[in-house]
Amino acid sequence: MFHAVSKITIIAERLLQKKLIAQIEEAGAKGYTIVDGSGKGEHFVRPGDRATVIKAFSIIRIEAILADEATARALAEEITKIHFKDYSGIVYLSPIEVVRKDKF
Amino acid sequence: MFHAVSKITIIAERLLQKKLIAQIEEAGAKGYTIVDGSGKGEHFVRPGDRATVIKAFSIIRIEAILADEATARALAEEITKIHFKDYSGIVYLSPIEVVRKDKF
Amino acid sequence: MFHAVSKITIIAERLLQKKLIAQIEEAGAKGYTIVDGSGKGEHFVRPGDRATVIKAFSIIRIEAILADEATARALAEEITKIHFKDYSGIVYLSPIEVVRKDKF
Amino acid sequence: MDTLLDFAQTFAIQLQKPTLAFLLGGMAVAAFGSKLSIPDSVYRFIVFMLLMRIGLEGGMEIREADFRAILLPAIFAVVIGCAIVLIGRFSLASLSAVNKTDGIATAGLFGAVSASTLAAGLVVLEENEIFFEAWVPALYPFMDIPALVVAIVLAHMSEQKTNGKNTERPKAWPILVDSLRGSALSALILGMILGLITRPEQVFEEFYDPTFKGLLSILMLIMGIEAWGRLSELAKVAHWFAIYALAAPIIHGLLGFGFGYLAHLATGFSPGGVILLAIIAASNSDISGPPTLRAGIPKANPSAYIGSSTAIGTPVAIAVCIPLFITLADIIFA
Amino acid sequence: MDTLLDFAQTFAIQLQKPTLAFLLGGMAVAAFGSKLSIPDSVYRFIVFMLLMRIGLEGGMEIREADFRAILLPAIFAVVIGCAIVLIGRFSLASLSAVNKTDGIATAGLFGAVSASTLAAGLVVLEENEIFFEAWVPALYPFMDIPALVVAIVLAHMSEQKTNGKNTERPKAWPILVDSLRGSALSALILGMILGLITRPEQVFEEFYDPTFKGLLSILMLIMGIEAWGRLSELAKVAHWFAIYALAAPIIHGLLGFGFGYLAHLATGFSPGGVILLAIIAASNSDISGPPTLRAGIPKANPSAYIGSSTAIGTPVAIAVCIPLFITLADIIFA
Amino acid sequence: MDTLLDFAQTFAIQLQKPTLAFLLGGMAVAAFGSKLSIPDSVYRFIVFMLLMRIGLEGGMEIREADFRAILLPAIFAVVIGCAIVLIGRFSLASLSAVNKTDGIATAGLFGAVSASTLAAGLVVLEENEIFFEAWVPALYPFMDIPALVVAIVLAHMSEQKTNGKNTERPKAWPILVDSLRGSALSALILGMILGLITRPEQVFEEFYDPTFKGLLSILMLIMGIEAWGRLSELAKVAHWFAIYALAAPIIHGLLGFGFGYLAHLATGFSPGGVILLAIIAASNSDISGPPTLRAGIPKANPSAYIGSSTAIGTPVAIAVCIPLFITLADIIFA
Ligand SMILES: Nc1ncnc2c1ncn2[C@@H]1O[C@H](COP(=O)(O)O)[C@@H](O)[C@H]1O
Ligand SMILES: Nc1ncnc2c1ncn2[C@@H]1O[C@H](COP(=O)(O)O)[C@@H](O)[C@H]1O
Ligand SMILES: Nc1ncnc2c1ncn2[C@@H]1O[C@H](COP(=O)(O)O)[C@@H](O)[C@H]1O
Ligand code: NA
Ligand code: NA
Ligand code: NA
Repeated sequence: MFHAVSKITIIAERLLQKKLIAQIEEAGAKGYTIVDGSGKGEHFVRPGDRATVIKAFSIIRIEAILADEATARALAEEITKIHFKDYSGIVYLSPIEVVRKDKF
Repeated sequence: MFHAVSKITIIAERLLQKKLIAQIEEAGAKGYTIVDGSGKGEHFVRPGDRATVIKAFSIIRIEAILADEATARALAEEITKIHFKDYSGIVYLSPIEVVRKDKF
Repeated sequence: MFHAVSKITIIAERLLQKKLIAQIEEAGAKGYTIVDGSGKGEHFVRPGDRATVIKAFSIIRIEAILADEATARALAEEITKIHFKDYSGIVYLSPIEVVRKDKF
Repeated sequence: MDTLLDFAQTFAIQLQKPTLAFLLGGMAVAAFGSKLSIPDSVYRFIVFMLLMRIGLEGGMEIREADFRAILLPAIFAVVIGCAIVLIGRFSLASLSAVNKTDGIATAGLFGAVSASTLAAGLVVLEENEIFFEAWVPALYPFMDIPALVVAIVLAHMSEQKTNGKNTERPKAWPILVDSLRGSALSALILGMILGLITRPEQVFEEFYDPTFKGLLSILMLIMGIEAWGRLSELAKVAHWFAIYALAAPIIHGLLGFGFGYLAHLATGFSPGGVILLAIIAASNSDISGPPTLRAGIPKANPSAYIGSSTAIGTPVAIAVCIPLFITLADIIFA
Repeated sequence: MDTLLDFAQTFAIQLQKPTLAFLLGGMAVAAFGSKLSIPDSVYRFIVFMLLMRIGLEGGMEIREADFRAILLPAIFAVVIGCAIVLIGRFSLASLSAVNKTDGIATAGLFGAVSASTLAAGLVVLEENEIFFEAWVPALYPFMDIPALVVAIVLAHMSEQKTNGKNTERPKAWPILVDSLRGSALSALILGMILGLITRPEQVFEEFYDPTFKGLLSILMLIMGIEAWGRLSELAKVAHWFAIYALAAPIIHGLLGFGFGYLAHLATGFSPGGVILLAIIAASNSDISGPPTLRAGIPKANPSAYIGSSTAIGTPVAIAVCIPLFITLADIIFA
Repeated sequence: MDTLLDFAQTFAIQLQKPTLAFLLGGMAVAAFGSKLSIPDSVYRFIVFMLLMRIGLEGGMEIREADFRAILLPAIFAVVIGCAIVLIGRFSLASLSAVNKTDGIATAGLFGAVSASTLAAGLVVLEENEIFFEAWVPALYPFMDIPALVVAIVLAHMSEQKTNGKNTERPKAWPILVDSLRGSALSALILGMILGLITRPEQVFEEFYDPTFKGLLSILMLIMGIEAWGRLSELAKVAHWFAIYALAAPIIHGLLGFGFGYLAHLATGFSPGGVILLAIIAASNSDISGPPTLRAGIPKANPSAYIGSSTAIGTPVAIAVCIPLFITLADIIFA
């Protein structure tokens, strides 16, 4: 049996990691996964594994699965509003299916 | 021409990597991609790039594209049943589209 | 308010990074995110963090969000045609939703 | 009284030595909330360098060793490893407030051996110019592997009893092979073999040996940072784990000291060897043990055993046990 | 005229020294489009090693230091840090072509201190056998933190004025704590404390000291590669940033030299100390400053301040200022 | 017969030396299924350190070199590089069981040069106190780049013929630039330039030189682990690749030895130089060659050429060829 749930993905500066995680947990997510990355957007190019001199500017990609779609949407809007005027970053939602709905 | 196929994503302890890959290949996937990560779930926080002392506990994120949706669903259920009672981990399916269906 | 947009994900040899990014930017994407990975496909196994001796062969995973679905489809087909006959790699499209459409 | 003074003095001197100072420095830095961290790849490389160095030296000196002299301490190491797990099984793991499986896994980790504690012990002995047989570090696997095997078997038996189901019993052989394949033991044993059958003297003296203390100081810093970071983990499980983690290294170390003393009487095992055996017994595995236990006892909560070991067990083994056993040897072998 | 010749000669000699040569080599290699790069984890480890080494030495020698002698230079360091930011605020940041917030952030970075420039300065002084008080590197935080605090407060005030809105004023204390928690200052201060209260002499002499110059040469290579890579970044912002980045290190360095000279007259601060204070003043933060500014002045464009500092400021501080102030000291203290 | 005995003896001695011992140790460890691994960033840093060290020394000694003496060996290096690829084209690549493109790419890799084999050769020569001109390592690019260029051009010509289509012919210049931009050649050449025009003597003697052998021992371990890991890759392609990989290093090395001997007769090229030229010829590229070939001959299967080179070619070059050519030189120059 599969259940349709929402996945929120946040790509942002490492600097914001603590705050983003706090927001994700507050919204009720039971977990999250982070991978390191590099990238380019409006702001500036972020080198990857090369010695970066300024690590805090590198990009992280956080994904969190939320059982409730409305919560996910509210979280995405909140994060956009609070952080992404000043800091680099994007948020998006993906529809996914999971086996154990109660896990999320 | 695009074809709708299924992507299965597994987030689990590195410890399970070998077994998970064997299952993925047995299910008929022609490939998979792994990225390293860190995260938090029910069990415990897994630090990322910081010296972790216990590397085997860190998180990997495996994704595999399967041409056949039913196979993907069966694989997701099997992996959940076999591993995720005892070990940390989650599985989810995403709908995606690919160009070359015969490649998957 | 959420907007449905397209996400293109490319998994390919690091060797192709420069060319792929140029194509993505030319197609009009305003950004992209890269993470390092390892994997297996038709060609050969690519070790991850272990000393690989041949780094250029390792896998990268590029994702780029495009506001316009048709552009994303065209880009996916172009990349497949140009690169993935000779080089390793796959492309897929995912449907996602974003908050700020004008950002992409 | 004098003993206590002696210990206080030895302890004060050790505090000034880089080994302990960097360990405490790491804890302080983490407690202050500092972002200071050593990259994971550097950490793994340092562990390799230390174990290769210990292995090479052991291998080179083992060439002239009298194998009969090794036999008794090796048997004792096996006995100590098993005994520690059994003690844990019938103390910590039998408390009603403690999940039995978690308790057994923790006992397994405390029976197993820590490469970093061993390295720290070697440096402190050298600094104090205490002689020991160069093959003593080779006792590591003799205590480490049996402890892990016993813990996994005991955990399985206890689960059998609870569930009533009759699942396949874990076999010792695959656990042993898995342990030997771990990066820590592999490096140590490869070093020993290379030291034994090749002539690495020059590269040892020019590269592996001179960097030993420096790299150890960084490892101690990492262990300190990690210890502090894991304290919060430990807070999530029963207090008994913390109490066990405080007492166990000292008790296990005394057990090791006792057996070492027997070997001293029987075959002239050196006082330095006795201290080192006690340190090995006091230590708890931080690198290779956890993944083996995770695979072998999947139902055990890693927060319990890793928290106990990394946050408390290892700091106690390094900071308390090393000076303690040196003082003890001073008194007994005086 | 003679002075110019002197400088040209000192500069030519420095060019031949590894410090400068590796910096320029890194720039050349990057300009050629080479894929040569040093892994990020190695870079972070090297920075740790250098700062730990500087801290340990400072700590060990501070034991015998006369604390009254430190007081005046420390106060001067604070004054210089604040003054540099104010100068930037009323020069660069008040130009109409320059975004005021970007200008203030850049001034903050140039008021702050660079660990790599400091390390390079120490090695060059040593190579030239110029004596300096071992506690001079400890002036680092005294200049670094005030500069960052002042920049963040000024940026906030300027935004207040523009927006009319009355948002909460940034407090100095959290910025200070955040700075001290950064990996660079943490390593330096931990090193100093360990050097002061423990006995790390042996590990210092066997490990941290002998690798210092070699690791610095690699750091210089990295800084060179990075400088070239960031030039394109700088091209995206107003030319004034490039001009500021060229001139500021020299002007700030002279300011530092002036205050150092006052301390020399007042309390006998050594000529080497004066040079080092000038180098610290000339330097601009490359490791800890940027994240603090990013958090404190989010509206400022990192391309502006990181480009200015990494692509031009640091190469000028190392390649021009270090030989310049040595020549100047030669003349003044002759 | 005597020769064989000689070789057996040299080989036995080399086996005891860390270079070979760590290589075989790495293979053994991997064969045992051990999880021991050296982090990728450490590996890349070690390669940088070795090539920088080789480059610096070459550069420093080249200052006094007689450029006419270099000319002939350099020309010979170019000739050998091209000849090896042509030999491969008309042997391996013309077998019907072998995909022609894969065969040409493999020949290209065997014509190109391995930094690790070169470093191993240097250490073994030093250990045996065999003199060689310090500029010999500088022959590396002279053999490496032509081999890659010829392979890419030949592969293109062969594909042209098969497809009938007339696509653009690859140009030598971009391949050359791309090769020089690779991290290995960049480090070597940067080192040579720094050695030639600056004064890195101190940092060389205190840092780059003393760590050389130790870092090489770790690199050998990595190459051994990697060799074993790639064997399975090789099993997927025609057996001929394995046979070629076994024989080619020896044949190419003898070719190199022959040309070196000519240079010895013509311009007094030293016996050590002859051995080193033979080792360079015997070596097959493991770092910079593969990506260049991957980009230049995309239709070739990397499993074929990387498998051949890493799994068999490099171990044979290091373990068999180095002692073989030393023995040969002993006999010929006796
Ligand atoms: N269109 C996009 N597709 C994928 N990732 C993006 C996109 N735009 C921005 N990003 C990521 O988000 C980070 C910050 O973006 P920005 O705020 O635009 O500078 C970039 O470094 C990228 O990693
Ligand atoms: N809701 C979630 N969203 C994203 N990742 C999750 C979530 N829950 C768990 N994970 C990931 O799966 C790993 C194991 O989870 P767990 O089994 O809950 O400990 C965690 O470390 C996370 O990386
Ligand atoms: N079915 C698949 N699912 C996920 N990733 C794949 C799949 N097939 C290939 N890949 C990734 O794409 C890379 C190149 O694939 P290939 O071109 O098939 O060798 C592999 O190394 C994998 O990382
Ligand atoms: Na133990
Ligand atoms: Na400054
Ligand atoms: Na060759």
